[in-house]
Formats: sequence, structure tokens, C-alpha cells
Amino acid sequence: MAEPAATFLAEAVHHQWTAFPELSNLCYVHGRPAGSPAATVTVPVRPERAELRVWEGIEMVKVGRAQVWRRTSGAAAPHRYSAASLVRHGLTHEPWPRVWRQVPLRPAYDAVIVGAGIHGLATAYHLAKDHGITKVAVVDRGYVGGGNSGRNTAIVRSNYLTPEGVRFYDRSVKLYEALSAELNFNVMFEQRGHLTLAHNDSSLRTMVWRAEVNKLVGVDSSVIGPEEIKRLVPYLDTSTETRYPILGALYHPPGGTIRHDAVNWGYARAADALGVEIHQGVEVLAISTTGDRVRGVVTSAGEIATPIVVNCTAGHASLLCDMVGVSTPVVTHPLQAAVTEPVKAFLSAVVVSGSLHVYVSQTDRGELVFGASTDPYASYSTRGSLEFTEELASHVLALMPGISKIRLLRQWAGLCDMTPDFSPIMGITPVEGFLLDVGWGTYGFKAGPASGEAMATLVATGKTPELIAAFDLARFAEGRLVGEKGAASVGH
Amino acid sequence: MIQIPCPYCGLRNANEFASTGEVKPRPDVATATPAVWRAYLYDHRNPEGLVTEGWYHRAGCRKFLVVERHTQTNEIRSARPAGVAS
Amino acid sequence: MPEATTQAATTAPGDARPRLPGGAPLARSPIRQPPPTAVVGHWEVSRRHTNAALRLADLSALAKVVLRAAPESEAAGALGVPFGAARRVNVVATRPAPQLVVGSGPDEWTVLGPVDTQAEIDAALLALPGEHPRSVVDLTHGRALVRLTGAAAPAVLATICAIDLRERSTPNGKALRSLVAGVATDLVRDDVEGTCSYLLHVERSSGQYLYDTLMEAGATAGIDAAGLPEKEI
Amino acid sequence: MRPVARRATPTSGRLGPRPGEVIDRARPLRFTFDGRPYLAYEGDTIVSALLAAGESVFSRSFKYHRPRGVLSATFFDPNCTVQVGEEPNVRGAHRRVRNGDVVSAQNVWPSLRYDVKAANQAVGRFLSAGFYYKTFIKPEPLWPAYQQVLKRFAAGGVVGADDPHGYYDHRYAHVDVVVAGGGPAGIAAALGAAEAGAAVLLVEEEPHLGGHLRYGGPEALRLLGELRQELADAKGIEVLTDSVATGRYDGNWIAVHQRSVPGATERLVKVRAGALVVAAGLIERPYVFAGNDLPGVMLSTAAARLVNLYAVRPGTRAVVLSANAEGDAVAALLAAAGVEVAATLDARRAETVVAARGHGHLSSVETSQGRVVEADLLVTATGWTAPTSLLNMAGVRPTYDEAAARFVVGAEPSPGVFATGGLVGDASPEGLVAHGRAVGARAAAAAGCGKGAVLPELSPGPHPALFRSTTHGFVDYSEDVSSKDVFQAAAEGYDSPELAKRYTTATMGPSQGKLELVNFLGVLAEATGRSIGELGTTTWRPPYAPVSLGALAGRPHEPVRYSPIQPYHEAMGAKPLVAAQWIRPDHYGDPDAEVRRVREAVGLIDVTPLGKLLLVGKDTPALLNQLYVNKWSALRVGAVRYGVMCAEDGVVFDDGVCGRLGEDRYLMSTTSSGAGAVWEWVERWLQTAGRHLDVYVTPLTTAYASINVAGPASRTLLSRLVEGVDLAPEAFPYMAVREGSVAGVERCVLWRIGFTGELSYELHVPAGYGLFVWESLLDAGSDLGVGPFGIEAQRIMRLEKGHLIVGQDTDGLTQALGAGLDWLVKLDKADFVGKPELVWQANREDYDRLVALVPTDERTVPPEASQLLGIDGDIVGRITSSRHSPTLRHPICLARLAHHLATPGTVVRIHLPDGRDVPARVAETLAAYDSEGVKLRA
Repeated sequence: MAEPAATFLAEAVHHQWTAFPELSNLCYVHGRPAGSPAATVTVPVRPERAELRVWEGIEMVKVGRAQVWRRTSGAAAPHRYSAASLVRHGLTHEPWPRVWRQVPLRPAYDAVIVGAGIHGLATAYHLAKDHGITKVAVVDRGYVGGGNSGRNTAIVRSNYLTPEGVRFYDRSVKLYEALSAELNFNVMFEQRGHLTLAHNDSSLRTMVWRAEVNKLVGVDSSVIGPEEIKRLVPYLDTSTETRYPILGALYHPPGGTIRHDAVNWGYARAADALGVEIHQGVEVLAISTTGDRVRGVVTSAGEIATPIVVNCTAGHASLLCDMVGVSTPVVTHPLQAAVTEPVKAFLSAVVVSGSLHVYVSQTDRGELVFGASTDPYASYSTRGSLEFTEELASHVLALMPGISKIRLLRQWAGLCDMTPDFSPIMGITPVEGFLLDVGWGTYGFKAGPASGEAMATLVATGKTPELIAAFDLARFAEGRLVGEKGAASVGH
Repeated sequence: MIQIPCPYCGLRNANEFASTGEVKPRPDVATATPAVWRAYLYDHRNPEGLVTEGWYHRAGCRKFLVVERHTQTNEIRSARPAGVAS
Repeated sequence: MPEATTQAATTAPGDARPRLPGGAPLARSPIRQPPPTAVVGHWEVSRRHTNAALRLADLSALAKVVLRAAPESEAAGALGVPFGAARRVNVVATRPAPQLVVGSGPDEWTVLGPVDTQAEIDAALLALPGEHPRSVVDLTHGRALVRLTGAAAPAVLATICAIDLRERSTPNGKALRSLVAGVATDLVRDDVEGTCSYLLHVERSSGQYLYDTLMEAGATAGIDAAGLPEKEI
Repeated sequence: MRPVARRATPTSGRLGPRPGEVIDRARPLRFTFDGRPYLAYEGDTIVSALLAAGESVFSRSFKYHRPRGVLSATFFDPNCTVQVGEEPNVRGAHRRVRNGDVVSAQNVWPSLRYDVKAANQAVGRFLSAGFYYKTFIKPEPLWPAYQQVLKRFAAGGVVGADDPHGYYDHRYAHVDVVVAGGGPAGIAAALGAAEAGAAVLLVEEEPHLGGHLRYGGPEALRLLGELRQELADAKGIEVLTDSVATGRYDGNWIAVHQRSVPGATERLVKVRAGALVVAAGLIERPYVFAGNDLPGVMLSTAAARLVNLYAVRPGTRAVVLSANAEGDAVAALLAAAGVEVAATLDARRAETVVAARGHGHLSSVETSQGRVVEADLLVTATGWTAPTSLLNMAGVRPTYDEAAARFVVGAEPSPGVFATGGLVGDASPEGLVAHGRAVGARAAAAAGCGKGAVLPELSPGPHPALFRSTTHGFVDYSEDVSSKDVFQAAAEGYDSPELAKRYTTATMGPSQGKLELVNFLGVLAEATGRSIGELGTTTWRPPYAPVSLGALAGRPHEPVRYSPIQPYHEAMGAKPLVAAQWIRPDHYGDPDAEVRRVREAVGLIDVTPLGKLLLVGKDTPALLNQLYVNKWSALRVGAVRYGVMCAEDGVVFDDGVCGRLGEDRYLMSTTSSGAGAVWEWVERWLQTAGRHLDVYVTPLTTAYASINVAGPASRTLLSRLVEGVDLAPEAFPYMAVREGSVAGVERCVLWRIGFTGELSYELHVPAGYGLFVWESLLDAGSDLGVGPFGIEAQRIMRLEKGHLIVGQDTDGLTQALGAGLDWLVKLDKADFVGKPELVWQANREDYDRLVALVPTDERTVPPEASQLLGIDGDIVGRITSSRHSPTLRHPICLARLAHHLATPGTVVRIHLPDGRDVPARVAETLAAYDSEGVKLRA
């Protein structure tokens, strides 16, 4: 509450509301509620006095003479996150509850999920919520969201090439849109629009192809020209005399960015609240089987009996598969990313160039977040390379020549399990009870909610949902590769 | 940038080379079943450890090499011309 | 074949490009020739003079022939130049001066000779002793060749080439192939009268790019464009 | 919201000359800060000059917009970031003033003094860690509006879309030893390595070597003088100042960012080193207490720098909190410089600061003894942080030394990587020099120079563990994270360093934890009841210090390739087409007219980028049989054949022709885009499975200029220029190759083939003569109506003729039989690349086919990639190529179509991007023009 309240207040005092139509919408157009407030909280802070008044569906913060109004959805429940709870905690110094419990590992679970990233946590959440299966352990050798789920560039989109891909990722976008309310955790999904630039004929053709398939599946995408691109992203060099002229772009308005850590924490907190156990710092050492059936898991914290193991790891998927002798077409490549120092907001949309192997977005804090294609050779190293930052910078400056003085602050890497057809591997394996949700390449984060939902259904019902049927492991041996291959080497 | 010890050119920066992936024997075309052939096409050992892989010295001597590299440290154990027994 | 001669070319009205009398074929480098130009043999070349301490000359008109053969073959032995070295060898016996033989690959030699001598070099390489399979290909037209000369040459090259150019790693007579400004480039350290000098050659269509990039890299070191030196002809 | 009062009596000001000062009082400079003029001396930093002029506030903090002044007076000072002209986020305590600089404060609105966002301070208690995540949850439609407001809080400077791109340079370097850090240990390491014969690069972040010796006492300055003299006499040491080693990557590949270079804005030096010596020194740690961010509260090293380097008096009345000798020395220094030292608190005797108070500037200090001391300067000396970033990048994990209250590393923590100085331990300057010298010698030995040296003992001395006082204060200044936030994060379960870091954003700001990390860990340890050693630490990622995008990019090096005929294309104003690295003529103004010229008379197209490989050797047919799907054993000398290559998965990879020039000489052509890949493919086979084959391959792509002469008059035109070849149809039939001369140019290769469907010849002429032959052809054929045509006209004509383009009419999963190549694939060959997949494909029906489609509405040319729909609206295929045919005067398309619909006469629905559906009929043949092939055989 207080940050925006103060923000609104500060801006409001200075601009007397009128300069901010979006604020006046927030504050005045809905009118004032009738009757006296259900609750009033006064904050004695010098030199002013802040006061929160809460009505059903609306609340107001008053600091000095200024007021900020906002719609809410009813009264805040205990330990639900809301503006009111924030104020209450601020006033009373009442401690916040833990986001998830720390409990000892039990000897048996109905299912063990390996990997406490978005895939594992979303699978656990949906198992508990949709199917009532709560005797579930999510184990991770690191910490919640410490792998790719905390290392990706947090871009969400559904403008894929194949109908099966578009449908699947569209489901994910829909779940993301409702996720803050679903989890009672603000994941800060901002659908700022996503532009994939085309610098030559063939890539422009691919953009039309994607747009057409998207539209037929019901996803908002279209191909736009340089003028419209310049309007959306004024810092792009759209002149024709460049080495990489911008001929057009695939514009995908629902695409955007999200706070990846918040998604992980939100799922973890919600799954925990439903009874799922999250075990950080617990490494899977072996998977025990009887015949072709999973029997249990040997971990660094002891043995667990379970009929179901779901491999939700990224970067190490094939190593876990090796434990049960399941051969996969996965090759692990580092994917690097980088962030700059903050500058004032100038870039609203997410901009991607496949030909230049770069994508960029600007965070609310003003930092530019960059990514590129995966490293050119297989590796499990996340140390990163200088050549990545050199190429990144030269390609970004080819697109936006004005920003050469911005400084790169930090680079890092995640590990991507690449598959031959740029599509995941989901579903059953020759080992009964050993299920895969792996091979996400560079697309894993976008897929999290939908894959969690689908994998939970598979675990609970034993049936592979139609939405993920195309992504089965057997497709490689049977020669049924998914056509995402060739969509673009970079498509974040 | 890692360096590849090219048996012809000496230590050179990896960006002179192209990685061609894990070295795998080609099955006999006459007898290969779909499962065998597609394992050849798609499956990988993908170890976190030593891997035997191909590198092509594209901007150097233009020789195909077989390199043993550790996939975590990127340390290179050996490099020899392709088609020559180790 | 006669020695290449220099002749003045005529220029057609309204056309900056020279033509030879009688419409004889005129060969051109992939690199724009800094004026003044003249015709040497069949080639339009720059004859620009410069006293700059650091200079870049286009030598694309020189004959360039590539031999491929097994390193253990007799032909290779006859040349006597190992991979990674460049030496002047009298490949064409009838020539007054030896040619520069570059060990450009483990089973590859590039022979550079004066303008219009490719046929002679070609024949001489085919006539090398031995029965091993070999391939002799005239790449005179397939390569752009420049020479960068001056004490500052290593420092200028070090802005666009990752190779260790220090004396102990890349002494005079060293040949190698690496990336120069992102293009696969043959690099030969071939000093001129005690001054550090490099021959650089790339496939022809990248010639102008290489030339422009070197000129830009050398700008702060005072680089200047030179014409085809008389002694190379 | 209260403005920061401009103080009547400035707390700071310029002192008289100091022995080690780096300013040149004879060279005054002028600059402006927020529009007001100021004076500086050459050598002043922006901040030292402003302090000398009495200013004390340089920024507002990120979240609460609190006024901030000098903290560390180094590059990593979180409070001194300013905008200089077009450059955002300049480190004002590091950047030297240049005459005419226009400096302004960042993150203030509307001004530094009156910042309305400071209202946030009033409600700071609600802006606790993670407050974003707990609110704005509902209603969702309003989140974007909130977010727009949040964005106004972004803390950085400003960049403009059209800001000029500076001249950024790159350089490679090869040395035996890189020494990162030019303090006493680093200088000594460079000397030690050079004595052993090593080539050394010594990198120092500040403009002068010397580290803390520069702002130490007379003894320190004397030692520094000796070291400098020794350096001047040494051989083999290159010194880079105002430069920083920003990254250490695999293979001791070290990035050095030169921030000031003659002739360039900045430069990135990429160094391959035999050994790396990290001598980064120690960074002084702030102390956490209430009000620890008030202007006037600073580190002891900051005070020493200001007094001794810039002759700036940092305040008038000081309180000093000291836990070490360095702090004690600064107390004495201040007193000697005329600052009244009102109180000295000795942390070793449990004396401490409880709170600092003041509005906009420090006015009093509350001590643990209950005293309130009026002061405008509070100097803290509470311990050190070891900046181990470069070592972390090398995989080294520093250990936490409880007694020393800091992380430490050994002198040789990893092969090829060394450390010296404060990172390793504490010693007198002489002791640090001795250690550095020995480490330098050992590093040289590791790089192959000399025999090394015996390492003297160096270990950290004891130091009180001081992180937080009894009150809460800021842990991370640039992120406005307080110790209270860290406590709260731990209580909520974000209790590991990584989770707490992410949740609070501590250490994630512009200084990346250089000042904050250990305090953050100390507070988290306190909050969780664990020790710092148990907690572990977070990983420092590259770069060590931020690097501009310009410096990383360097000068643009984007290779471009030109045909020898490019001067003609340019002169004719051809529209350029960028095709990978090639710049090609798309058309010369009217592609339809170019088509008509070829169909009716004769045209020339420059096809130089077509890949061309010369294959020499008697086993060439065996190689071709292996790589192509069709048969090659019976190819006669003088004949040409079309071929298609597949990968091992049966997917079409490239196509082209191959002609037999002589007994053992073949010339293969590839697509333009596939030229490089096919060459490598051929080499790969010849070096692996085909090692026994007698074949040498040489790329001739640009050795020849390639000109296709197409049209009914092409033979007539060629007959005027070609010598040595009988052009009669019987003597030189379709799919034949000859060698001869063209326009007097010898050793040309002529193929009778073509992509356009007309009688045509493809000439490959020695590239240097390309322009000459092209112009000769135009001259010789003027009466025939000859003219150039571009890529677009060629695309139209090949589509009229039904020729596929690999990669456009096929995709990453199209196997040969799905590309209409059934007639070409010879499954009776024992082996060829991709054979098993094609055998299996031949036994299936269910793959998409390549068909020609004719839209029934002749006015509608469906855009390429339009989708084809089945009866129930599902996608059954797509248009891969589409043009209006100027020859046939109706649209023509190639499409990939589901097998059950791919029969001639079937009508399918084309779904256009504008939403309309138009019907189209599957044609009998792929070729719509001269499907019998009469013309090209003429």
C-alpha cells in the first residue's frame, strides 16, 4: 500500500491529479463509498499523519490533506497479502508468517517432485489444488527458484509456430494473467507487448507464418511495419541503410514480463498452504526401481518411498534420467543473460531480434535485461563468457545506437536442456512412475503454469492430457518431431 | 574464452572452431532399425564430466578434430584429428 | 610468358574506369584502387606513393596458386615448407626471383608470385615429383591479398586479431590462419627490409571489408594507402 | 518533502596544499552542477570539487528519496552517481572533472533540493522488503497503471535515442602475468614477475598507482615514491590506470576496461594471461545504525582520500568511530587538518554509535554512552570487505575468517590464479610489498618465467566483528534496504543469502555488494542465529565493475561481401538485398519488366554468391554418391546433373548441380546460403568416413564471377563473345558443361542450365574479369534487348517454373519425398546420407507434399505463409512461395499441403492475413510455365 500511496500522493500534490489520467481513474472516477469506513488505521508519522480507511471494495490512504483511493476486493483475510495487511504489519510490528514451512522429510509420499523451480512447484500446487493430492514432496538440492526459474529473463508469450505449441503456451499466458489473484502473491505480470524483429525476407515470412497460426488458434499476433515499430519503440533504428534493416516485426500484445522470483515464491507459498512439503537442500542421489517401476528415491537427507517421481529439473534433466536408464535427446547448453544499470524508462515493449540473437526489455526499476541464444557448445558451466557480452552489446547497439553509454552491471547463466525440435519432453517413460517434464530449452519459464497443470493431471489420472500429447518422449524414436524446429534460434 | 589445443595449429580461441557435438558411431545403414537409427540421430550421453566431441577448426586449419572436454570445467584432456585412432 | 608490363590505361568518356586498347580483358581487384591507377599485366592497380610509416597496399593482382597434397608426399617434400611457415622458394625455375611458398594448411600450400604468373606456377606445381594425389588450383581471382607494413602493424592488427603477434610467437616467416575482424584470414609475417610486415588474404568478396577495417584500425596510427609496390610486380 | 536547506556555513571546504594531493591548483576548470557554475582543479573528482565548494548532497536514494552525500569517495560510492552531459550513472566520486562538464543530479524530482518523492520517507515503515509482492494483487486491471507510476521511480540517468555512439576500441593482449590492482602489493607483484622475465600488465582502477599509500602518511608516500621509481626502471611492465579488470573467464581470458584512452571514448582490452594476480586490496565497510546514510556520515578511508588526495576538509566538527589503526590515524589526520574532533569512540572498547541525527545533513551523533554530540562529520572505521570478485569468477570460494571478521583467500587459490595484499592478510606496507613481490615471481613461474620465490607469511589480523549497532540502519544504500528488511525477510522464510538477497534486493544495485555484502551477511546471520561461515555467501558475477555497452561492443565489425559486379549494380541504382553477408541486387526498378525481358529476349543476372566447390580426385563419384540422394557414377565428362543433399534425418539440406569438367575434376554448385555449410559437409566426410577417398575440395565461390545469361536470345548473344566452345544445341545441349573463353577471358566455365525455365547459360568467369565480362555482354547484346535482372525477377521465374527453394518451400522437418523429389531419390543405392529415413518415408503416406496452387480469384496474390484450411477449419498446409506471374497474368503459389488433399484438382481454402478466405486449386504440375521443358532445351 504505502509505496504507491506515497507515490500517488507525491505525484498528486505536484500535479494536482490532472496530469495523470491513469491516477484520476484510480482515485476519483469511481466516486466515494457511502457510509463510514469498516476500519480506520491511523499512522502517527512525523511530520505528517497517515491514515488508512477501508470500506468493502475500496480503500483510501490519507497523508496530510492528500488522499489516495483505490478499489480492492473486499476485506483482507488474516495473512492474506493486501494493502491493508501491509499497513497493519507496518503499524503493529506483528511478524509476517513464513512463506513456506520447514519440516522434516517423511519416509513416504504419494509423489516426489524433483526440482523446486516453477515447473516442480506448479505441478505440486496443481496436484494439491486440482486433485487433492497433498502428500507430495518437492525436493531440490539448492533453494526455491535457484535454477533456471530464477535465472531466466522473465518473458512470457505464446506466439509460437505450431498450433500445438501456441495452444500450450496460450494456456500458460491465461494462467499467468490470473496468477496474482490465484496465489495471493503479486507476480507483477506486465503485458507490455512483444516484438520479434525481422531483418530479412525469410524471417519476415516466418513472422507472417507465426502470426497466421497464432490468429487461427485465437492468439493476438500480427505483423507490423517499420513505422508502427518506431512508434512502439522509438529508440530502435528503423532507417533502411543499416546492416540489419528492420523490415517488420511480429507484434504480440499479450506478451510481456513477469517477476520470476515472485512466481516461484507465490507457487511455493500456495502449495505449502495446501499441504505440499518443500525440501530445500535435499539432493536426489538415486532412484530405486523394482523391475520397470519406480519404488523410491534416495536423497542426501534419507530414503523416501514413492510410486511417482516427476523429473522437473532443468539443466540436469538427463542426469536424473540416467539414474533410471532412460535415454533422452537432451543436450545441455548454457544460456547467458545480463542486466544493466538502471536508466529512466524508455523501452516499454519486449524487443527480440532472432537474426541478431538478442532480446531486451526494461524492468520497472529501469534496468535493461538482455538475453541471447544458447552458448555454441554443450556445457554445465554457469561461469559465463566475455564473448557473450561483446556480441550482445554490439547487437543491441546495432538495434538501438543511442544507448552505448549504458553500463552492463551483471551477467549470469542458466543451463538449458535443448531438444532436437525445440520442444519439451513431457509425459511417461518406459519406467512406470518416472515422469518427465524436461527438455524446455529456453522456453521453460513461460510454460510453467500450463505444464504444472498438465503434469498434475497426468500424475493424478494416469492419462496424458491432450494439451501435451505432442510432446511425448516416444516421438523421437518414432520420427514425429514437433515443427517448432526452425521457428527461430532465439525466440524469447 | 576457452582455447582448443588444435593438434595442427596449437592453442587457439574457441571462436575459431565450430562444435559438432558428441562423436557417435554411424550405424550400419543396411541393418539399422528405426530405434537404432534415431538414437544415433537424437540421443546424447550429455554427461556432466568428460565428453568426446567433434570440433571443426573452421577459421584455422579446417580440420575436424575429436576432443575430450570436461563439460563442467571446460578443461580439455585431449585433441586429435578426426578419423585417427586415439 | 613475358614479364608483366605497366601501361597507361585509357579512360572512356563519362566512365571513371580504365579500359585497355582493343577491348582486351581487364582484371580488377575486389578492393577499390586509390588513385592514381595504371594497368599492370591484365590488372588495374593503384600506383599510389606514400611515405607513411604505416601503410596498406592491395596485392590482389599477384598470382596465387594452391596445392593440396599429403604432407608426406614427395611433392610436399620438394617444396620443403612446413605448415605454419612461409619461405621464398624457386618453384618456377625460369623465374629470376623465387616465389613465396606459404604452408597454409597441414596439407595445403599457397604459392604467391608476380602478376600474371599463375599459369607458370600452376604448371610447376603439377610437375612437382611424386605420384601422390594432388590438387592444384589457381586462386588468383579467388583471394583478396593485402600487405600491412610498419612498426605499428602488430599493434594495429592486435585491435582486430586475437593471435599473439609477439616476436616469440609470430616471428618473421610465420604463417597461420585465424579470424581477423570476424573473417577467416590467412596471415603471413613477411617483413620488408627489416620492417614488420604482414600479408593478409581472405576469400575475394570480403576483400573490401578487410581493407576498410584495416584502414580504420590503423587510423590513429597514421595509416596510409599505398599502391602495388614495384618489387611485388 | 522538506527541501534540503542550503547551509549558511558549508561544512566542507578546500584545505591548503597537501603533500600527496592529486589536484593541480594551477589548472582551474569550470563545470556546472544542476545548472549552477562551479570551479574545480585539474585532478578533482566531480564530488571533491563540489565538496570543496561546500556542497554535501549529490543524490536522492532509490526508494525513499533520502538526501545522500559522500560515503566511500570511490568508484563504488553508492551516493555519488550523477548524469554528465549525455552520460548517465557517472560515478561522481571517481570521474575527474573535465572543463565544461554539465553535471546534474539523478533520481530527483523536480530537483535535488526539493524532491517531492521524499514523501516516501514518511511512510517508509510500510515499504518493507517484498512489499510489491503483497499488494497490488487486486484488481488485476489496475496493475498496469500502478506499474506506470512505479516506473517513474527508476533510479538511473537518462539516455537519448539519438545520442552519438562514441568511438569505442578493442584490443587483444598476450602477457605472462596480469596484476589486477596497483596498490603496494600489486605494484610489487608486477615488479616480482617482471624480474623473473615475465611480460606484465598492471591494471589500476584509479588514475594513479599506489592504492592506500597515496592517502597515507609521509612514510607511505616515501614508499610509494620508491615503488614508482622501481616501476619506471623495470622492463616488461605495461601499466594501465583508470582501468579495471572486469572479468576473469575460462583460460585466464581477462577483460580490462580502460575508461580513458587517447583517441577513443573507452577501450576493452582482452588479455590472454599465463597467470592472474588479484591484488584488489580491501574495501572499507560501512556500519549499520540509525541515520547511517545522512550526508556527513562517511568511511574513514573516504575522509582520508578527501583530505590527502583532494585537500578537501570533509567537515568542521567530527565524531570518529574506530575499530582499527586506520581509523585512529584518520582521527589524527582530521585533527591535523583543522577539523575539530569532538569525540572518538573506540569500538574495541565496545563504544559505538547508536544513531546519527539531522535533517538533510548530520547534526548530532548519539553514542552508546548516552551522549549526544553535535557534529557535522561522523567517520566510521569498522572493518573491511575483501573484493574477491575476480577470484570467484575463477571458481575460488573464499572462506570466512571469524577472528578477522572478513572473507580471506590463500595466495595460490587455483592453478594460474594468485592473490596478494589485503585479500590474503594484513601487514605493514613493507610486508605487503614483500608478499606481492614473491607472489609475482611465483605467478611468473606458473607462466613459464623464472623459478618462483619463497612465499612470506601473510595472514589476516584480528578485528572486531562489527556489522550493526543496536539500531537499524541501511545495509544497502543504493537499494534503500535496511537491516530491518533483512530481519523481516529471514522471518518470512527467505533465510538463505540467495533468497534474502532476491527478496530484499540487497547487493543487487549498482555496486553489486562491494560495500554491502558482508554487512548483509552479518545482519542475516544475526537474524537467523547462524554464523556467516554457516550461511555461506552469494556468488559475485562478472563484471567486477560496470562496463559500458559501447566498450563491450567496440567498433562495429559486421563482415559484408560483394560480387565483382557490384560497381555496376550500384551505378544502376539497384535496390540492395541483404542476404546473410552478401549485398545483392534485388531489382533495378521494375522486376516485372525484367521478367518479360528474359522471357522475350535475354537478361543477365549476377549469381556470384552461388556456392561453387571444385572437387579433384578419382574418387569424386563415390563421394557424390554418398552425399547426394541420386546417382553419379555414370556422369560423363562435359555433363551436368542436378543433385539434392539430405542430412542424416532425411531432411533436405541443399541442392545444386555438379558437372564433370575433366577426368578427375568436378565443379559442384550449392545454394548461396548453403555454400559454407556444404563445403564443411564435404570436408567432414572426407576427413572422417571418407578418409580413404582420393578427393580434394577447394571452394571457388568467389574465385568466379557467376553470370546467368537467360532468355531465347542468350545463345545469339553468347555466340558473339564465346570462343572455343561450339554453342550449337547438339554440341552443347541442356545439362552440359564446357570450358572456353568469353569476351577474351580464358578459363571460363559455361553450364547450360537455368533456374528461369528459359534457354540459359551460367558463365563462371575468373572473378577479376567479372565486371569486364558483364559489361561486354551488355555491350554485345544491346541490339538484342539485353539488360540486367535481379533476385526478385529470378524468384518470379523460378516460381513460374515450379523450382523449389530449399529452406523456403521446405522447412526443418521436410524430408526429400515431401519436397517433390521422389523422382530423384535412388533408394537402390547401398548407402547415402539420410537413406534409412527416406526408405521409411517411402513406406508412409502421411507426410505433407509440395504442390503448386492456383488461386481461383486472379486478383488475389496470397501473401507467403498464408495458411491453408481444411473443411473443419483446421490447418492443412501453408503457402511457401507466392507471386503474381507477369507471364501468365495470374497468381501462382507453391504450398506445403496435407497428403490427402495433395491431388491435382482439389480445391483448398487459403486463409489470408487480412482474414478473408480464397479458394485455390491444386495444379497438375509444379511448373506453371513450359511444364514440358521445351524452352530450356531449345
